[in-house]
Formats: sequence, structure tokens, C-alpha cells
Amino acid sequence: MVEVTLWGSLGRAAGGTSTLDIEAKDIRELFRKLGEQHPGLQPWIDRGIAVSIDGTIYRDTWSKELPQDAEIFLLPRLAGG
Amino acid sequence: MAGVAVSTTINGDAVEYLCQPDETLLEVLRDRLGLTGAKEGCGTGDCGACSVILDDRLVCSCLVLGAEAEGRRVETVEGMAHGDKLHPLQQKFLEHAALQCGICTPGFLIAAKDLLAKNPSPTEEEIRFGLAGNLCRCTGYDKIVRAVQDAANVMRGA
Amino acid sequence: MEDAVGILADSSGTAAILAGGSDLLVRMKGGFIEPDLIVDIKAVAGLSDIRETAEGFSIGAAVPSAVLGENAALKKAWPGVVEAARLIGSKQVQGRCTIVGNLCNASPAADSVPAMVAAGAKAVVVGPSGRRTIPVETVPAGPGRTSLAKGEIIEAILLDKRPPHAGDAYLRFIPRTEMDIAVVSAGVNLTIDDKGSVKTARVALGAAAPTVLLVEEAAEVLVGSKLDEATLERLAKVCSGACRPIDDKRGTIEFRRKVAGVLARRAATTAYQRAGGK
Amino acid sequence: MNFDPRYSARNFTAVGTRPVRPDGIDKVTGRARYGADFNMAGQLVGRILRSPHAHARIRKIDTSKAEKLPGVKAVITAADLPDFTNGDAAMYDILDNCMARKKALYDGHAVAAVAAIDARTARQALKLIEVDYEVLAHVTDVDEAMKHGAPLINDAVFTEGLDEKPVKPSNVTKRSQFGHGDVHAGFGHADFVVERSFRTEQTHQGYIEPHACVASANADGTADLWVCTQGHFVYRQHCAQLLGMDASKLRVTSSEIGGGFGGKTHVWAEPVALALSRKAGRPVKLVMTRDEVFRASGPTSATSIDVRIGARKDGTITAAEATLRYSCGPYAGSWAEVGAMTAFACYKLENVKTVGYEVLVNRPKTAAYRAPSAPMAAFAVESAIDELAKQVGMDPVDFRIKNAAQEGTRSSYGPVYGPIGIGPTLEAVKNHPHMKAPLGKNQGRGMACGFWFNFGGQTCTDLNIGMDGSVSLAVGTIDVGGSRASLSLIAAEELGIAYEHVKAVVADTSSLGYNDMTDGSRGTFSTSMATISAARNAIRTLRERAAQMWDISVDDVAWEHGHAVAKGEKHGNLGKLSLKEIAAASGTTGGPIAGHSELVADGAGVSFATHICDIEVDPETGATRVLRYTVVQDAGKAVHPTYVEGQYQGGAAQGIGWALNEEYIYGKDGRLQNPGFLDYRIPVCSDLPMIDTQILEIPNPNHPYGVRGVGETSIVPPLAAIANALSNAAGVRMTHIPMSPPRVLAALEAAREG
Repeated sequence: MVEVTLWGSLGRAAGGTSTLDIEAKDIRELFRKLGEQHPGLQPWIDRGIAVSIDGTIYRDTWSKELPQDAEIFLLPRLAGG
Repeated sequence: MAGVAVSTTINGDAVEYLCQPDETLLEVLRDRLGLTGAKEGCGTGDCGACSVILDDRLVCSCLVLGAEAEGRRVETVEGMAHGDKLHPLQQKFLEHAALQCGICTPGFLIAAKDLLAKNPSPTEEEIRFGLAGNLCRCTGYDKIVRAVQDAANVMRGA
Repeated sequence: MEDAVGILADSSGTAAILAGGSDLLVRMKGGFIEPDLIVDIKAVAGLSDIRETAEGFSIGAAVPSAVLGENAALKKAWPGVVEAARLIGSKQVQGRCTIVGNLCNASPAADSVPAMVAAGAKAVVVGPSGRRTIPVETVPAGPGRTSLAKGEIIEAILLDKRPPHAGDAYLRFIPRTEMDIAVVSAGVNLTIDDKGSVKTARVALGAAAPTVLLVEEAAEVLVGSKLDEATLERLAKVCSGACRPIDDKRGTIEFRRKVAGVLARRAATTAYQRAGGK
Repeated sequence: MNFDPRYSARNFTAVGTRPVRPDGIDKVTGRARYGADFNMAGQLVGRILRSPHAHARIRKIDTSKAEKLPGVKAVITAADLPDFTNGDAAMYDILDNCMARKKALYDGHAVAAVAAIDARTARQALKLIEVDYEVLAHVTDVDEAMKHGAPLINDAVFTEGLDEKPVKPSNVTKRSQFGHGDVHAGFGHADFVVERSFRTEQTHQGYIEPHACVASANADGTADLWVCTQGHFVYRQHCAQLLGMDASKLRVTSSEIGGGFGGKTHVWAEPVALALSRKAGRPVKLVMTRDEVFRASGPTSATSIDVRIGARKDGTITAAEATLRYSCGPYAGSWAEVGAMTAFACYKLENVKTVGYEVLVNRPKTAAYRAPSAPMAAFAVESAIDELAKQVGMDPVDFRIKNAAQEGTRSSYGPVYGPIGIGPTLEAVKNHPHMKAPLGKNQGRGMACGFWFNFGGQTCTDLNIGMDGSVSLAVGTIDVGGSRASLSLIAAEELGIAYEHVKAVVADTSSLGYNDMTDGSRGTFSTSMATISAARNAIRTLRERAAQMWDISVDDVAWEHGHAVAKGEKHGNLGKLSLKEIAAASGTTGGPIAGHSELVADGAGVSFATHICDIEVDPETGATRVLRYTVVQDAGKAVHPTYVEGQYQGGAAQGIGWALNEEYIYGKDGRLQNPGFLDYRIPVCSDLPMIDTQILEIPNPNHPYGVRGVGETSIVPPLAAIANALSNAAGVRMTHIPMSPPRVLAALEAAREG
């Protein structure tokens, strides 16, 4: 079980909750569970979400495991310059 | 319109070409003679990327007609090195990383060559005002000025 | 010279004169003008010479600004006119552009024109009906328009010989340190007597009206003074008041008015020092 | 072989040195080929007809006269670009921006294009195309566009991210929000509060090379594209989709690129060139004029930002709030969202809230410009922080040190920070001689902080070892400013050979797997990760070949300083095998030796900076001159220090230009008034002093050598650093960028009378 925090706008798309507890061992399972429990998030997931694990930002690398005590934070995908 | 026949000298070689009356020297160099060292950054004389030396005068080749080169001497970046020996400015621009993307570099090398020909030991301010006609967006000019200072020392044998 | 005039007079479509070309080629590239005929006058005898005579200087129409800057006698006599010519465009443009081209392009913000007007320079015009000499301020008729008739070419700019204790100066305001067109500019030319009072003066403002503005009232403020603070203050006020600038992408009316006064003061101070005033 | 990206301290031999770059000779001799330097046999000249109106419905386009003009080989409109975007809104916007389908949405929007035998014919052909426009009301200002009753750019847009679903269309495409704690309560505890509104005008990346490409589409559905770009794989993907082609049938070769800074991360005219070439059956060369680059490529946003920050007497910030409105051009974007994320990123805040609004306007489609969205937000925040420090009575550096984020701080955009460099850059600035240098009349000093995220992303690298032991490195990320030098250093470091024996090239899209764009300062970070991984794979093969040559087990073979070494006394007599010797025998030991890597580089470390700036202001004209400038930034590990300094200096120079003179000026008619380098004033050589740099190295734990991206942060602090210097010099708080002379003079006059 990991605690996942959703950034402002994403939190609203999940019905106003900003933190969720989800049983997921890696990013792929996390996205699948998120989509099931909160269908409102699916368009955001499809468009691409960045996952921050203990402050390090990962793109949607499915195989990336989610350590139990890690701080998980979901962020919009970023464009650079 | 009928073409204009022009015979001129480019980097020491005799060259002949036919060009339209309203065709610029930059277009002639790049599109007719394959000398793509001079670059078009603006086409209005505001960026210096097309600088060449015309009879010992630093000019923007986008503001010179191809027909005006008749009987005159044109120097472009392609003529700066001698065989495999780079001009000191070319060498120092590399050593100081005075270029990043390099699109403005040919123009800067020609402008710096003209500057040092007329002022062999310029101050930093004289270099900066002497090169103010050449825009660079990558370097912030710092390493370009240092490269020109270094080349000036080498060329003076200092 | 007469051949060039003949070709131009007989030409049917739009014809353009080419000396430096730094304005002409920009307007051609931008599609503002598509001339059917371009007459390059650089090979015409005499047009590339600067001649010093008893009456003063004659600057050929094809002399590039950079060459003006390399003529010691001209720089000594008319430092203001030369520094104005040397501010046109970049170093690359300096190798090509001419003060006659700058005058005939008739931009209100032309750099060399306020200094020439302050200097009382004259233009020698050659045309189908012969040669005439007119004050430079009468050449521009409005933004991009001149008073020259079809087939007329300016052959040279004449500058008088300098009396003792004479000095001129030109300043412009640009946001950068190089490469800009003047947002507003001022040219001042004056002579002083041996006690340091201004005997004669001419003050001209650029980019402050549709054409370069000769401000008589400003000259009157200077004459008789030793450029004390009060005089300079009045000069600035008069110049700001005389302006009829516009709001455009380079500056606001209010900014041009204020800075016109500031530049007139500073240029007058430099001209006064060059004339030997303390 | 899975690759362990974690940092491990080591002392370097090649990395950290300053060799001359491998691709430099061509660039100083004029032989390097940029976008417009390439030609193909039988090529035509392409030109685009652009809307003169800011907003107009296109009723009809008559191309018949143009098609009949002798020398014209193809004329196209949107009808020649059928919609293959099947529901992908972002791709549809790109298609519509390449050629208007229903409405012309800004001055310069492409509406038609021709391919002809020469430029003169193409120009004449454009004049013969008749477009029947129905001119509509337009809006170009970001605040005006949000007002009730403003002309609607796209009546199918309903604001996303609001609590209740809107019923009426709007120019605001999205609202985004970040932050934590309770700002209302926080402001309750504040002894001092600063509240100000700021505006920044739209600016352009200002690359000296206009967009240029040569497109060659064949009847069999294959095509070639030679183009200056920051990401040839992304260009291939977008062009192929827009033209209904298989991506692998379109080979995109990147030319040398004459600057990008984010502006060449997006296709503008390339799909048009391909469509022209397909219709004409001949290659088409399409080069934008400078006027077109300004009117119709991708400048950054114009912004309007409100900031409110409160602090206690002891200097602790109790609450920070910002509302950020960013113009996106006529198409949706996420620029305010990124601004909202970066605004307070430098600080440790108990209560913080940022809200971003994406606003449609009749201006060109906004694209990224070096740390996109961050410089504007930093201008507002760092100006307000400076003012707050003054009210609290603290030195601006000390005030920032007291509130700076550290490892473990919850960032204003959400995640907790790992090891970061904001504190060390502030300490370095506090002790820097620049801070103690004397100032003269009308002179002032200002400082400001900046941050950028940096990314990783998909990267492929091939490292091939020649029979002579020299190494050729093929990378997929575009080298904009010298990364081939740093990547060669990295390959040399990992293989233990001399830098001179490595030759790095950028491969085209047919010789490597997909690579992400060179943006987000990821060039060196992610490609060095893939290069190290490829080198380690090659070393494994080298050890296997050495084992085979010695006829011992590969487990007994180690790799040290470019040599295979037999471990264990029983191999004491075997000596060492150099890479050269192993390579020479490769023909008999199994064939060519290479190392490949295809990975997603993650864990890009953030890069913080603090800048110091001295200026002098002319009280009579409002002109501001930069006298001295110092950049202190954390690079994690500077692979090639000279080029890291170059990124610091180049970013600062762009920031200075943005702060003082650069802006898009639109007339009341909605047309861009200064589309050229004369009146869009980027800094010239004589405008700037030398830009001093100090590189800090706080290793990024997620990169083997500790490398962080460095390319973008340096443009973030200058706007505020100069504004704070002006406040220090003349006591005026400038709130509108650029701080051009008319605006500064008006502020000085107001202060004198006030």
C-alpha cells in the first residue's frame, strides 16, 4: 500500500481528494488502479502524467517500482525549452 | 529580366557568374557559387550573419547587389584558412568555445578579421563596438570577445 | 553625371538610384518597391571624392559614411556631422551607406540629417534642367518623400568653411548601444565670440516631426548666452515644446518630447566645448 | 544488462577537461551545413501565403490564377492536408497552425502555399492567390481576452479545471492549481505583506537561423526531410501523422541547428513543404524569412501575474500566493500551469497557493522558450521577495537564505526535494566579491534566484569500436551548443581512452531508435546516461573478447584505464590487452565490437541558480545599462566546464534582453509591428559586460557522474535581478517587462513628483 498525492487540478478531477491510498507495486499498476477507482482521471493518464518518487520525477515508466515508504506525487507532463 | 554578367575575385580566385539585377551578393554566393559560409539571418542588414569583406570594407552581403561585385575583391569565411592552417581567429574561437550553435560564427570571424586588420590591439570596448553589427543569441558575447583578444595577441606576435 | 540624369529622365517605370543601397535593398527585399531600373552612380567620376576648397567641403554622393570618419580635416571642422554619419546602422552598413542616401530616404529619424541641417549644409542637385544648390532641409518633403523631381540626382553635399570658435555636435537616443534607429535626436551647431558668448546657433531635431525640425526659437535662446544652467533649461523646454512627435513602436510622444530637450542640452554643451567655450 | 544510473563518486580523467569540440572545424571554416545550406537536384522554391488579419473566417480561396502562372508547379491549401489526427486535439492544433482550415487566427497564420521554379515566380504566384476573408473582431492582450464580452477565439472551448462545468465557451482553456497549507491563515500571522501585479510582454527565442528545410516526397509514400530542428524524431512523428505516412517511411536528417532555445521543438512549415513536394512530385526547399519567423513561429507567452507574500518580523515567510495568466496564442497550452509550478519553487513555505489560467489570444501559437514560463513567474516572485525583505529590514540574500528550500522541503509544486543547490548558490553569492564592490552615482545592485526542473526521457546511443580502436559514437539527441564534445568526453571516460579517439555524430532517424527532443536541458543529462550504458555494454564485450584471446574465463577479466586486465595470480603472466589490440583481433573473435543503449533516462536533477547584477540608469532618459553580471549555478557535474559556462552566459544574456528591450508590439489592428531584428531588439555585443560564472557541483544522485541539466535555469533570474537593481539604484519598483527607457523614465518622473 502506498500513499499517493495528486497535484491541485488532478485532485479535483478525482473528486476533490488530494491524497489516495492505493495497493500498487509499480507505476503500471498504480495507473491501472487509479483509472479504475477514479474514471475521471483516465483522460489525464492517457495524456501523460509524471510520477515523483521521493522528489525524483519519473515519466510513465511502467516497470518503475513504488517503494512502500516512498513519497509518491503525481504531476503534469512538462514541456521544456 | 536579362541576367547581368559579372567577373570578380572571391577569396583570391577569379570568378564569373550571371545574376539577376535585383539578386543580392549573398544570394549569388550561396545559391549560385555554393559558398554557403555566409548565412542569411534577416535579409535586412540587422544581424551581420552574412558579413563579407568587399574591397577591404566590411559589408553585409545581403545589402549588396550581385552586379556590384564587378571588378572588385570579395573575401568570405571560406577563404580565411590557408591550406590546413586555420586563421588565428578560427583557432581561438574554437579554443575559447566562442561559438555554440555556430550560425553567427562566419559573420563574426569576418568582422573580427576586418577589425584586427584596422586596429591590431583593440580594447575590450573597441572590440565590443566593432562587433556590434553581428548578433549572437547563444553565447552572450563574453567568450567571443575573449577569443578576439587572444587572437589579437597572437597576430601581434605578443 | 549627365548620362545618369538622362537615363533616369527617360526611364518609364519606377527607377531607383543606388549608392550605398542600405535603404534601397531593404525596401526591395521587403517588397515595398520593385524598381524596373536601378542606376548605380558609384562609378560616376568625382562622386566618391571629398574635396576641400576655399569655401569649405564638397562630399560626393557616393562617399560611404565610414570614409567620412577617416577624413581628418572633415572630422576637425565638422565633428558633429561626421559623428552623425558614423551612427547610421552597423559597422557593416557604415562601409556602404551615404549621407545623401540617408537624406533622400527621407526618414524623419535619419541620423545624418539633423546634423547637416544644423550645419546649414547644402545639396547640389543635378537634373534634366541643369544644376541647382538648395539647403538640405528642403530635400525631405515628408516620411519617405523628397522634393526632387524625376531624373534629379544629388551630386554632393556642401559644408561651409569653419570660422574660428565654431563647434557642432549630434546626439541620438537609442535603447541599445548600437544598431538602432534614433527614437529622437538633436544636432546643434554654434559659433562663439572670444568672450565665450554664443554668436550664431542652429538647432535641429530628428524623429520629432514628419521631417527634421529646424527650431529657430531654440537658436535664439542660445545666442548671446554662455550656456549657463538657465539657458540650457530654457533650450530644453523650447525644444520639447517644438516637437510634434508620434507614438510608434520605438517611442511615445511624451518620451520623445522629454528626451528631445535632454539631447538638445547635451549636444549644445558639447558643441560649445568644441567651439572652445568652458 | 540492466543499467544502474545511481551516482558513485569517482575522480575523473576526461570529464571536467576543456578540449576543443569534435565538430568545431566545419563551423569556423563555413563548411557546416545548416537548414538552408542543403539543396537537392530539381528542387523547387516553396513560399507561404500568410493572413494579414488577426482574426478572420476564410470563406473561399481561389488559387486558379496562381496555378496558371508559368513556373508554378504546385499550389496547396488546407484541403491538401486531410485531417489524419483522429481526435488528438494537440495534433489537430498543429495541423491547423501549419495551414488554417476554417479561420485565420493571427497575423501571419498560413493560409496557402506555392512551389515554383524560383523565388521570383513563387512571390508573384502568392500575389495571384485570392482569399475571401470575413474579418472578425480580435483580441491580443492576455487580460482583455479574459474579460466578459471579449471576442471568442474558439467557441468550442470550455474552461477545464473549474469546480463546476462551465456552460458558456471562453478564451480561458484551463485553470490549474498547486500548493499546500492554508494561505488565508498564513497571511493572518504575517507582520508584513507585499501585494503587487506584474505584466511581461511576449518575447521570441531570437535564434539567428530562420526555420528551413528541404522536403522530398516520392510517389511510393516514402520521403526525406532535411531540417534544422531540436528533435528530428519528434518532427518525423508529427510530419508523418499529419501527412498520413508511416513514420519509418519518412527519414528526417537534422542539419546543424542555428539556435533553437525551445522554438524549434515544434513543426511550423515542414508539413507544408512535404505536402508541396508530394503534389509537385519534386523536392521543395522552404526557408522562412525573418519576418515570418517573428510573425508565425512560436514565441513565449505574454503574462499578467498577481503575487502576495507575507512574512513575520523574524523574516519567516508565513504565506505566499500567486495568480498567473499566460497567453497561449489561439491554441490550448499548459504554460500558466508550468508557471504556477515554478513560481515559488526556490522556497520552503508552510502555506502556498498558485493558480494558473491558460488564455487564448490572436497571436502566434506559443511554444517553449528556455525554462518556459519560469522567467515571468520568477520576475514577479523575486521582485516581491526583494520588496518584502526591505520591509522586514533584512538583507535580500539573508532573507532568501532564511526561506530557501533544502533537501526534504515540500516543494510548492508538490514533491519533496532531494539534495538541491539553492542554499549553496545563495551562500556563494553572499561571499562573492561582486556583492562588496563599490557602486557609483545612479548605480544599483540586485540579485534573484531561479530554478528549472530538467527532464530525462527516451534516448538511444550506438557506440561502435573501429578495427583501429577508435570509437564512433552515434547519438539521437540534437547537439545545439556543443554536446558532442561532452558526450565524447563521457565515452572516453567510461572506456578509459583518450578523448581524441572518440568521434561523436548525430544520427538521422533511420539509423537509431526513437529519441526525445533536445529540450528541458536533457541533452547532456540523458544522452550521457545512454552513452555510459552503451560504453558499459561495449566493455562487457571487450572483456569477453580478451577472455577469449587469453582463453580464460571472462569473470577473471577486469577493465581498467582502457585495458583488459587478467585478475588472479594464476594469470599473473598475462599482462594487459589495450582496446586497440582487442579491436584489431575482433574479426577473429566474433566480429565488430559495439555497445548499444536504448533507455528512458529518469531522475533528472533540478538546477538552481542565483544571479547578481549591477546597473546604471540615466535619470534623464530612463536608459538602463548593465555594468556587471555574475551567475552562480549548480551543474551537478560540469562535464565540459567551458560549455557549461556558455549556457550560463547565453541564458543570462537572453534574460537581460528580455528584461530591458525585447517585446512583441501589436497595433490596434492586431498586426505585429516589429517583426525584424531592427525593432525587436536583442542585446548586441556593446550592450553587455563580461558575464562572470561560478559552477557549483552538488551531484545528482540519479546520474552515474552526478550530472544535472544546465541549459535553461540561467534565463530565469535576470528579469528580477535587473528590476531589483533598478529599485536599488533609483527607488522605483518596475512591474512591467521589458523595462524599456520610456517605462523607466515615466516611473522616475512619477517618483520625483510622488
